[in-house]
Amino acid sequence: MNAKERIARRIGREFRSGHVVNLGIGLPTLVPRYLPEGIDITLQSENGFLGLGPLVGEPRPGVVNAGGQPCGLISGAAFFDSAMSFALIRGGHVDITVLGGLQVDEEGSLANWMVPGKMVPGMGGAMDLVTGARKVIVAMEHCTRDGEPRLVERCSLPLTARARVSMVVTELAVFTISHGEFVLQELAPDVAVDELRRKTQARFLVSPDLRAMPL
Amino acid sequence: MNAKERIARRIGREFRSGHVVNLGIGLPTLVPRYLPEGIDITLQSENGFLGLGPLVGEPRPGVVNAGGQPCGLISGAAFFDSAMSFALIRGGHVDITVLGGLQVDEEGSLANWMVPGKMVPGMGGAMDLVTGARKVIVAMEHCTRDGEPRLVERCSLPLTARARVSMVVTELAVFTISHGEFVLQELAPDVAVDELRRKTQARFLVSPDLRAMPL
Amino acid sequence: MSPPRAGKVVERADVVAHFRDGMRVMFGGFMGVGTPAGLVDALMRSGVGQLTLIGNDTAFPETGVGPLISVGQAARVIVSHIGTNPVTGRKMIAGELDVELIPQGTLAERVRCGGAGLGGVLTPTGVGTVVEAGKSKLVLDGREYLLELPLRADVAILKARKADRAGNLVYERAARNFNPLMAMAADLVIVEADELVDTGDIDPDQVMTPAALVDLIVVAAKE
Amino acid sequence: MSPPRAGKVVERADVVAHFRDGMRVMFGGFMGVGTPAGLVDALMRSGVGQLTLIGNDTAFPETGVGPLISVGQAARVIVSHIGTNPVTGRKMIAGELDVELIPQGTLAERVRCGGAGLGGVLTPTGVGTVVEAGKSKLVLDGREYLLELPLRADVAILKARKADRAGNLVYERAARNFNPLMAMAADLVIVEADELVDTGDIDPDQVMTPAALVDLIVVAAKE
Repeated sequence: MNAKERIARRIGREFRSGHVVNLGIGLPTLVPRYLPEGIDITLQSENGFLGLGPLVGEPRPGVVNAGGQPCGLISGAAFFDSAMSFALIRGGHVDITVLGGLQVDEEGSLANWMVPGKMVPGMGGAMDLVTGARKVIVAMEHCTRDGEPRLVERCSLPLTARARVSMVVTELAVFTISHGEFVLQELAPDVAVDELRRKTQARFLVSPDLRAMPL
Repeated sequence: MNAKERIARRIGREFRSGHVVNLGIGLPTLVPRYLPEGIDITLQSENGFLGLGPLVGEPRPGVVNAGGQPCGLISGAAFFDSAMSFALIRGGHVDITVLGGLQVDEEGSLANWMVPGKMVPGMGGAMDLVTGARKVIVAMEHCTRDGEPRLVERCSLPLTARARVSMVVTELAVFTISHGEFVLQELAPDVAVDELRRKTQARFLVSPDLRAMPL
Repeated sequence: MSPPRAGKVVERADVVAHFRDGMRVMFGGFMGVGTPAGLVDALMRSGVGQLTLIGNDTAFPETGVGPLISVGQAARVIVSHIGTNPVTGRKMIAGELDVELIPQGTLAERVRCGGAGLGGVLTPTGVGTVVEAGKSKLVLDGREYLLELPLRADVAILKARKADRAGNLVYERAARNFNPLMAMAADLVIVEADELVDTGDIDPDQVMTPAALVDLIVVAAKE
Repeated sequence: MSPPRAGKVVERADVVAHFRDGMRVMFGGFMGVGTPAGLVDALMRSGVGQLTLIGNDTAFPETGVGPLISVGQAARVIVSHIGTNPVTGRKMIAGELDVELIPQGTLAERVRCGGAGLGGVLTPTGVGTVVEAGKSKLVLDGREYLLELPLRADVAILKARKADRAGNLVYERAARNFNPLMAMAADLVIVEADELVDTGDIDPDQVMTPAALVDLIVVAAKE
């Protein structure tokens, strides 16, 4: 099981039947593959619908995900305009959003939309999602390709939203954030706390109920 | 021809084909009966649709006007929610609104929604209509039943909106309002200017193009 | 989060357990058209009092939310119009009912803000009138606006023409009015539908309120 | 006011006369889905330049409004995303194109304000980020909000699945997105419809944009 699958599988355990969920592009879109048996969630797509599903058969006109790719619909899907789509997002009608991250800091602030001088794609719907979803889960590999930590004391990259992340899941560990502190909740079986501290620039507390991260 | 019919008939001449029009309760609802030949307007109803028409045949579920009475629909009608209904009204998508009045003053302010201690029905959609419609026409009898003037220097009753009325049509005369002044544009053939001044508390200019009010 | 889909359709008697004294109740409807008569009846049977009713108008003494006012279950109404219900006016004058009047378009925007996570909206409606009282006024581009704040409720009672079992709703003609806005703005959303259909039977383009917003569905009694 | 109904349906070539240098153009669509390709083509044929394009994103170099950017007709874009169109990024860096980035939900609300006669809206989105720059911040109930102002345009180009001759519109699936909002917020509204039907053929409950908002209708070329 690679890092991404490990992360996606762990995040799947956060969902309950009836949850309305918005998944960012990239790693988060893997999550539905690993939902536990019997869990029935509704995926929201910010381009204007509830009930996103996998593509089955031929693409149909206008049935595309927020990446512009053909997708499918579940029974009971509903379409609406962009104002309604973001009213749902900002208004707390999305229970969980799962997004990729570049940096998350001790305050729960997330940077994931631009790297000055390098990548300026625009924030799209990310700022609204992080600001408005009831629970914000960041799904990311623990370090960058160059080995730089992504859990940091204070984000150096431009923020997507301040103090809104409640959980970070990496291939090494699961953290919650509350009151300005990372709390280590789960550790992968193949990782020691000392190793995790070396790979984590942010300070973190270890939960008294520290558990093994299920793989 | 009674006073109300005279007023309604004159107001009908203000409409052009394509106009979107909202008519207040009472006298204004008479206007469509007197539209000149060939003029095709669309009536907006603030309870959520465009394309109000006269009731033809049996009442149908949900097809009611803003007074809650069964009505009809023209071909090409469209329904929407209350936010959209007032987005249309406030956003300048209604070309003309015709409303009854208790008082109109020199500034173009209208009072028509309450009489303290007597009548407190609530403003309903009136404040939005007077604030948002492109042209606000007040249709009212020139004086109250007790002979009190309704065109006044300054409204004594609580305002519906400030400085938004552009035309007042009574059974005696037609006034426009601009830059804080009433201007007499048309006078009914059976009325002298002196008589009109006695029945009008507000000051008014007489247009150099003063015409006879068509009956 | 809504309860699992299978559990949304309930008997009218089952909703009574959700009502409490002092609740803020949003109700769809305009002069009673689009107000769920069966849910108003359930509120009456529940016997809860001191309610704050939020909606367009108080209809007539015997229709819409009128009966709740007539029997004295409401302590307060937040509406745009009370003129068609003389009981509302009488109770207001007698000091038995608190009435807050809001311009209709402003009421719609305030409910929308409450459901859409917005902190408020600037409207020109009410500037220079009694509606200004106690409100912030901003001048933008030389025009004055009032800052109007969000409205939310504990429960919304809605009327739909049709619901599927998941909770997707379709309203009928002018009975739509405030219903879709209130579906966004209450902690608990209860719908009375004239017709219940299977999930998937409503074209996704024709859904007016998506299922995720709806908590409980009651099928209206046949007339 | 719209032109008389009979006159709304025109040939694609006829809309070119409405385009001018320096116009503000709102376009429906999300990654090109819901963008009227024929009206983008008409804008290209018109040869007008220095356009400000307002919409969700700049799609891809060959789709949506991408071609207008590729050939240099746009001086400015106001969008939430440019990441899928490398030409936008290159022109921005070269100083040939001004790019204003707006969070998508804020863009939707600003367009809505522009069409709904609202002076602005308070949103929590963007607080504590670069989006704050130059904006008023208000604190209500202990939470910070940004005051976001209305957006309007000279012309909106929309894509509908179906139009009737009066101008009532129905959009298809996720091609709806910004189209209904922009129909409210521009001085001139031009629609490209896949199918034209007689007035009265669309059920009044299923109309997504009412005819009164639409000025001109062009029927899309068959693929």
